[in-house]
Amino acid sequence: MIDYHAILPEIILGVTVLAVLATDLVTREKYYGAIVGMVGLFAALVPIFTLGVCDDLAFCSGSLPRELFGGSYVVDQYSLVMKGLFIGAAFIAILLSVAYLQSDRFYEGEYYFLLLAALFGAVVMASSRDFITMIVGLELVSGPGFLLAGWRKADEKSNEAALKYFIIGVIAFALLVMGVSLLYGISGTQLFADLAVAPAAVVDEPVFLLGMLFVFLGFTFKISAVPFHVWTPDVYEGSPTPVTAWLSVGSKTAGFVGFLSVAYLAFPTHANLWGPLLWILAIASMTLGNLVAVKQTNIVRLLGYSSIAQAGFMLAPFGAAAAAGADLQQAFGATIIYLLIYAVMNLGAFGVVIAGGARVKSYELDDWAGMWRWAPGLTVLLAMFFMSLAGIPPLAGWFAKLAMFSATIGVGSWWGYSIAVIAALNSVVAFVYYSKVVKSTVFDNVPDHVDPEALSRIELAPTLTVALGVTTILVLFLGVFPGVIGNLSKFASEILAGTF
Amino acid sequence: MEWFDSGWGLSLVVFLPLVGALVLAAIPRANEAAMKWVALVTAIVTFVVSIVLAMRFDYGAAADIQFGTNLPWIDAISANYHIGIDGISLPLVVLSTFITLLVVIYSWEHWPEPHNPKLLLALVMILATGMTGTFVALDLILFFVFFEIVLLPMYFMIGIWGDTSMRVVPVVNWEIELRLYASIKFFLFTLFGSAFMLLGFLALYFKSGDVGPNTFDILQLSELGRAGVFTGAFAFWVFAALFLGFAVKVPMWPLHTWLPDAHTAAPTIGSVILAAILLKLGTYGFIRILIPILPDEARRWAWFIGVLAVIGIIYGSLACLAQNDVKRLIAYSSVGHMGFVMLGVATMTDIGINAAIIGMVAHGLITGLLFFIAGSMAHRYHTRDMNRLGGQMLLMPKMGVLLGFAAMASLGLPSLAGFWGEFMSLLASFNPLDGLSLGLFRTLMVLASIGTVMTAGYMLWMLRSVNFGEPAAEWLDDHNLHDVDKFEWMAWAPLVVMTIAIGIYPKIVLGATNDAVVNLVNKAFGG
Amino acid sequence: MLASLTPLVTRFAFLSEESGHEVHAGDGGALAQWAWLIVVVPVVITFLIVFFGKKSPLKGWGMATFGMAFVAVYGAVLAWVNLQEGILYEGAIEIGKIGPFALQWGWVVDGLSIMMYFLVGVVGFLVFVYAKGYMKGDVRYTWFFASFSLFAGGMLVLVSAPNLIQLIVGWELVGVSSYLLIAHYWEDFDNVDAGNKAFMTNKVADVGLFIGAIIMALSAGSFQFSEIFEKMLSGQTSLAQFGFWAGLALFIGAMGKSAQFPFHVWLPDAMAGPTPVSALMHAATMVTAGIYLVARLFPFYQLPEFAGNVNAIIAIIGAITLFFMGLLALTQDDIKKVLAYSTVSQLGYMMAAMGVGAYSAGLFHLFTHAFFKSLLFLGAGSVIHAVHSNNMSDMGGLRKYMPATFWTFMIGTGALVGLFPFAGFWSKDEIIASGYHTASVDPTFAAWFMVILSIGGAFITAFYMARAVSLTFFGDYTGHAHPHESPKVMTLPLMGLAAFAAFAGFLNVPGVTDVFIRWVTVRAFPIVEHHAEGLNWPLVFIVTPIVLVALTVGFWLFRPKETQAERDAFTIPVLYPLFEHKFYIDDFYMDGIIRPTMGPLADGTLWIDMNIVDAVPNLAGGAAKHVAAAVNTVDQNVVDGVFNTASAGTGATGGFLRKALTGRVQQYAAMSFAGVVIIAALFMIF
Amino acid sequence: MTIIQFVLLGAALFSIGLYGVLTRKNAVLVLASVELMLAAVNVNLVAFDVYLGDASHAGQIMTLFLIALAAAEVGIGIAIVLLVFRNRRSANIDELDVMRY
Amino acid sequence: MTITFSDWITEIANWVFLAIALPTLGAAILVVSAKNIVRAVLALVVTLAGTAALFMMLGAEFVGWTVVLVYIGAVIILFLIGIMITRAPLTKNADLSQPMSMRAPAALLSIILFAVIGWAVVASFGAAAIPLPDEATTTASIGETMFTNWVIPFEVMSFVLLAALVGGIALARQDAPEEEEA
Repeated sequence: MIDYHAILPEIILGVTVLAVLATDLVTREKYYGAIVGMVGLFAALVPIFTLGVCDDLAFCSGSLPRELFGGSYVVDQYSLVMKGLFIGAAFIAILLSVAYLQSDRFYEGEYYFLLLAALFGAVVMASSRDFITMIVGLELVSGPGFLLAGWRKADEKSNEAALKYFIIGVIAFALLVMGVSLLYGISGTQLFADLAVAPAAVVDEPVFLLGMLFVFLGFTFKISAVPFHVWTPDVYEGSPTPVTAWLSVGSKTAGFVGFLSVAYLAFPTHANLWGPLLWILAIASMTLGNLVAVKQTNIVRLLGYSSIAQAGFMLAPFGAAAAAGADLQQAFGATIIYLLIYAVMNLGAFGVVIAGGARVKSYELDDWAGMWRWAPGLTVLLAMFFMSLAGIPPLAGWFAKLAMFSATIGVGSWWGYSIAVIAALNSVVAFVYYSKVVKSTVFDNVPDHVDPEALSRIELAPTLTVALGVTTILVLFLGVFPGVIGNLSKFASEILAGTF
Repeated sequence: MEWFDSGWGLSLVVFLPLVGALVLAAIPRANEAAMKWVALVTAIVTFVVSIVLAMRFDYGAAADIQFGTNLPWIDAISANYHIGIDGISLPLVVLSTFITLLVVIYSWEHWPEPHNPKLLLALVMILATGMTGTFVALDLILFFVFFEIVLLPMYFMIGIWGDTSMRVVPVVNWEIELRLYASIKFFLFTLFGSAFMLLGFLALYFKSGDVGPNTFDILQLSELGRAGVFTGAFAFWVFAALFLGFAVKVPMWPLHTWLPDAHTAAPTIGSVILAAILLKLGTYGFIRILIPILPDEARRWAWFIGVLAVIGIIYGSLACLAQNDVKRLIAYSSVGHMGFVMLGVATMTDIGINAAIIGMVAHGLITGLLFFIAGSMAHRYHTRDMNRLGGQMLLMPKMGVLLGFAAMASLGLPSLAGFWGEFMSLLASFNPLDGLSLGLFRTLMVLASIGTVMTAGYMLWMLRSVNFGEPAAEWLDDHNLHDVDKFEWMAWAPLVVMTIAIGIYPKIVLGATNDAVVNLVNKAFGG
Repeated sequence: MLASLTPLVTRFAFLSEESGHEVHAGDGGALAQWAWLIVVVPVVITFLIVFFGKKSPLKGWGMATFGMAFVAVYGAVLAWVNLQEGILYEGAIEIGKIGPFALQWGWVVDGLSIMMYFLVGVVGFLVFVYAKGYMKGDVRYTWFFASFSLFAGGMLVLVSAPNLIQLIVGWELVGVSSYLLIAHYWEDFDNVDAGNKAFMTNKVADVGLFIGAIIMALSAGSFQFSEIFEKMLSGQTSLAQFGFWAGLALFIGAMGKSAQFPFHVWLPDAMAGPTPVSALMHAATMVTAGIYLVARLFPFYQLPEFAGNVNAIIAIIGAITLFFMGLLALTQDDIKKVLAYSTVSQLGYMMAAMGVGAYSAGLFHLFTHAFFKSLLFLGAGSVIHAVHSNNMSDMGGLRKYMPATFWTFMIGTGALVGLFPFAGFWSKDEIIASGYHTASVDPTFAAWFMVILSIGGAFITAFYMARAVSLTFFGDYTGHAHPHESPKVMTLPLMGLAAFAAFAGFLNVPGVTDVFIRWVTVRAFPIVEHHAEGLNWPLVFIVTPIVLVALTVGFWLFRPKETQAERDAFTIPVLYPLFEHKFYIDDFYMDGIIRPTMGPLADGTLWIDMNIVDAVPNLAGGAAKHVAAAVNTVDQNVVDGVFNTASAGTGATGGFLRKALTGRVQQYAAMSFAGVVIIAALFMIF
Repeated sequence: MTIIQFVLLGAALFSIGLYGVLTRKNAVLVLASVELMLAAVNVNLVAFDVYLGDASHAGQIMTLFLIALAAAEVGIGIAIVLLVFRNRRSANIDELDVMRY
Repeated sequence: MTITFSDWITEIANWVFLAIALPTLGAAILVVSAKNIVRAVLALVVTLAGTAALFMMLGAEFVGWTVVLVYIGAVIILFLIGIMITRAPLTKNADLSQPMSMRAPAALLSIILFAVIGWAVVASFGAAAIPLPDEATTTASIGETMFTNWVIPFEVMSFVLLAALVGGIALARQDAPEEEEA
């Protein structure tokens, strides 16, 4: 008997995805798809919630974790939190998309369909506990991503972005499955739970190490970390901006879900092997992302490099804790905290960028100069989100940084201290380019070719307003009361409680 | 008043300005009068509440934490909303609310360009929250958050309303608007320091787990520090990290270079707040966090702090002597004055730390006044170049007298507030904490005393160039040059009065601080 | 907080048997308890003048003068009571605690302070009265009296100080008000510079005062003089260890205020201020603060086991000052500068007296000097008022025009040069006699040096005064204004001071009256001083003829001649240029210390700050930009770069290859896989 | 038969595929090369499945999924190539350099 | 269980293996190096057919046939359509590859990658023998495990295909001229 309660969110989402497609077929008002989609997202949140608090509910029975299909699909605290995050991110992404899609000739119904399909894939990833499910889920996240990146069909940049994204994506995917095949060959299993208890004789084999290496490196594509980060700026710049928002949050988080699941559920006992790898990748990503971002003049590209750097920050606790052989639960929790907060602030940042871009029709910082004059409210939000990304209290980002530092320092060895110091220096560098945006929009004068009068009359689309409102409130609220996030991450990391 | 004493009173002082900022944000752009009134009322109420705190404060138990509360805040890392004040923080809290009030009064009719009272006042209010919050926080994470909250408003203040003249950055030869250079420099320096500070905090947190539950609580960590939990290489590195964080903020030589630029570029009220309060966050950190938590390490580093402090004194004074820019001169003078404060801290004695606190308060009042005046002068003359000024006593006699007063106070004239901190620092460095090098500290004492001479030198030099002589022809028919106006009087007179009052009756500050400091030093260094 | 304002009143019954004088002292009763009014009244009046002076009928003069009159009367009453029964009283209020130290404001009522109250009050009152006439029509009339009142207040804070802190406060208040008064005519930068010079010189010396006070306070555990002495005498202090340094440092402070060599440079320049200022501050009160300090600490200085050889240093410095600075008066044309150097010289006498342990002699000279020197200054002021010039070359023959001024000036001159029976005779003679006494009892170099230079100093004093009087009052008038006698408001104070100058000496005629000695030795601590029991007749017969000879020579050399040029022609080849350049000391300070500090040193520091200290962050910023650019290039173009380099190496044209090599996606992919391979290889190897 | 002969064949195919991805100009051929890489993985998986005697046939099942995924990818890839071609009249990926900094 | 070289060389299956593997490899090389685009695609067919043959040899008949059906039946057609539509030059010496300066390092990279994987594989598995299956894997057994353990990916797979289909069409389709916009 299948535990239908456990997979109810997936069922609802699957139905929603199809419903959106169907809606597109029967209506002419294309944004109906968005409405149907959002309703479906809300509906999917309900079982996620009831699953989380099932024991406290009268009509509900069964406790987490709920294992399905021979342990290949598990609904536990961690997966619920991540699913909630995905759904929230998709929700905001849809809100960001509506006005954008209507501003030009886009295929709208298919757009929402693909976005929700990608979300579906991400949600499946969150629960997958074997490589087959994980890979299929991953592909459902990636495939629509490739397509959506090219959604500005007439725009060469968008075409190019789609092709670049696709090619890098598939070779990373090939590497990943190569790794999976090697792991399978040496251990004989696809299940994370079985891999976690693989005997030492297996673990010591070079093939095992190589397979693990390939799997991790394959995932770096999705999270845009070194070495598969190269696509990020071009794709961010070329894609339709709401898609970029989704890629930078939903898709990236899906990558991290893969990372987290593989690292902590499949290879927790081999942390000494993958720890140093991620330690190196973290440092390389944050340093490279931050340094290159300093030179960027396009705000979306800048966010692309910022995304690389942030991936480095998120990997830091992984690497440090694992390399040092410390308690992994805290690093796990820290990454979840970072992911949740990053999602909120990055979506907010993209919201502002979309709203601004809708007015100036450009993402070049020079054109955004003096935005303060023609859109003061938006500029305040922009400053807020970028400063949050930079980790300045009392905006939510500080807690993410704190959690990251805390997890690295808490490791208590040179693996942790050194990466914490490097991360600290990096966060200073990061401020340089985040503040560059603020400086340009707030301190600089409006360039001659921009007409502030005209721009100030353009209204903000209501959907954008809602998206910005939600993210703004969250960024402020979570900045002041980060305990909420802390508790969520604690809830999520309960699955590791007895592991070590 | 039970509710008042159990945390609410203090929370009011901290968060009322934030409420004010929110209200300000809701006021339509056109309604400037409402903005001013909201800001003024908020500032007054906050000040009054802080005065009520000061009046209800039990001076007999100044060493104890009062008006405090300890509520859970972030469970995940056991960071709490733990606030409270003792005799050390009380004067600084009152100073913050006081300066904020004066700044609001001053702004009433002195708006820097671009004209945007709403944002400016809101930023002032946010600053107020950050400043008072830092002084009341007893949890490292809370402290960190408040410590950082002040960065953004100040960054915007400098960046938006700052000096737009071009500055050629030496060495790398960039030409950049001063406000842009100064704002980012200010931020990066502080961020650089505070990033390491945060690492230090976290290290303490995890180390505290060795002997009990992990904690960020400053008081508990102080207990642990006294018990010798933090030692060896660990203590060394943590100290280094925290030192960096606080020293940048103070600022100590050679981390001070952001200060002249920030002060010069900032609008008047920004300079005032920066000088009067923000610099104190660093020294307060030394006293509240570094010394109690890492006493042995503090003792080990004392000579280093002392040497840097005295270098700061001499160096700041010499730099002042070469200045032609009034605001830069005052800014460099801050480096010197904070050097005295740090010299007091470096002695690690009750006298030295008392001296540091009264020095902080005095510097807040006096340098605040100086920056007010310098700002008003720059506003009238449209230049800060001392070579072009002169004869102010003829052009604006009252302004001249006030400038003279402030300069005298700044050079540490006895009977004015500035004297106590300077003199007591010197006093303390003759007999520093047991175990510190007497020879070194006595040498430092002599060098620092020479610093007082140079302080007098540049202050008199400034008075000579600005106040005295015959005014240059360009000013004679300048109708901008009206003397001190109503709002300036209202903002400055309290500073003058307090400078004299503390000078004559230092118990206003020492009455609160002494017991607390003696207790602190006794606990940290075992009597 | 307010509760702690209740006064902490302490009485001292501590009196030593060793004291050279039997001291019978009471506590002065209410009179002493309310003596704080002496200090507070002028300070409060300062503020009243600042705020209401301009609106008051007498424009502040009335209030200021009232204050001085109050001080004078109160001082006189105290002096009278002190003379009758002795007063020893110390009151204080606590103003804070700092660690173990209590900070207090207080007031000491004992012989020494009473003498100063009286002196400040009387001289101050007379000078204030005089100033009403002298300052008439001044642009900053009210401001002047505010500053003046502040000065008097500061001086009284100083002399009433029961502890080192209050002493420092008064000390600096005096300094700052003198700055204000010297630079009174600040439209002219010369005057401002004079004020700055005074302030800065004092500030330099204050380093000594600060350090001395710190050492003393920390060694003894208190700022209170009484406690310091008590602990010193009962041996419970580590002061012995640092005593010499404390004493020396404090003496350096005293040197600054009392214009001792080499800190004398400010005083002559300070003549830039209005003449009443010179009369009150640079003759009677402020400059005596250093003497007062040494006198106040006399119980300390007199004990070699604590103070070591500081006494000898004091004596030598005093002697150098009294002789060599007197020489400088010889070449001055400015009458006030003549008097200024004369003051420096006389202060040298007082300091030298203190050095040889002549406590009451030194103070006595301080007392008499206050009267006759302020008389001389006011007389000079009267002259200046008449001829609108400070220079004696613009004067001459004023005897006829200004009889009152002339005769009072002559009394002052008599007192200054030490002619019997004017006040100076008694006081100066006693200093020389005390020095001789010391030298004969304990023949040290310092004592003999002091005695010999003192006698030489007497000659010089007489010589330059003869010159000044001759040039000013005799011969023909050479100025351009129309000289006239000054108004009553100015001449009456002159006469009052002349009376004191003439008769004050009788307060202490050795062997006959010992009023003054009884007066100033009413101290809570034993004063073991060296002083002659009777008039030292041999010395009198040496000194007085010397003075008379000097006067005669002086008058003869500078007798009225045909032309001014002839009059000025008298020079001594080597010495005169030396004197005119003030021994090059000022030049040395200016070119050797101040200019290098403000010039190369300060500029250099600023340069270092901007180009070296700040270079680190700036370069870091610049480097970050370049590194960012470099990484950017590598990140985006690494394959291009590699192949361009390779193609350059193989001689292929870069442009062609570049065009052919823009397969960006594949470069990306290649980079990524290169990373994979490198990492994989690394992990396989390790 | 040994297992390594299959896995080495897989590795060779994978490397050859990679070479193709990195060097082919025509986008369709790049796709073809990607197919080689995926085929290599399939060889591995099936060989391992048999080698392990996996009762659940996870290797074969994953191969099936990969085949489907590869098909989907090719579909997506061809769509993107067509899109690019429509705008640029070329399917050569080495000409993609609009976004160069 | 390991086998020696002599065992290996005498086992007939290995000769079959070589007979399949070598052409497969050769075809693969042709895919990445052929100068004629159609030839390259047809080489891909050969390669894939080779893998399918290996699968059958290993008893994975279902998988083998799936490869044949899906790849050779469908995917290759897609490729060919792609080639046709993009009007790739069908001539022999078309400029299909990057120049040598790109190919050389790419080849190096590929060889190193092969070396790394190969080394690891050899080090781990040595000469472990693959037990020839007694009977082919039945479709039924595959179906059974798939639908007990991997229902979710199976369902998700359908979404992947659907998304590729819908998205691919939307993306590749020639946009209607302006009037469609109402």
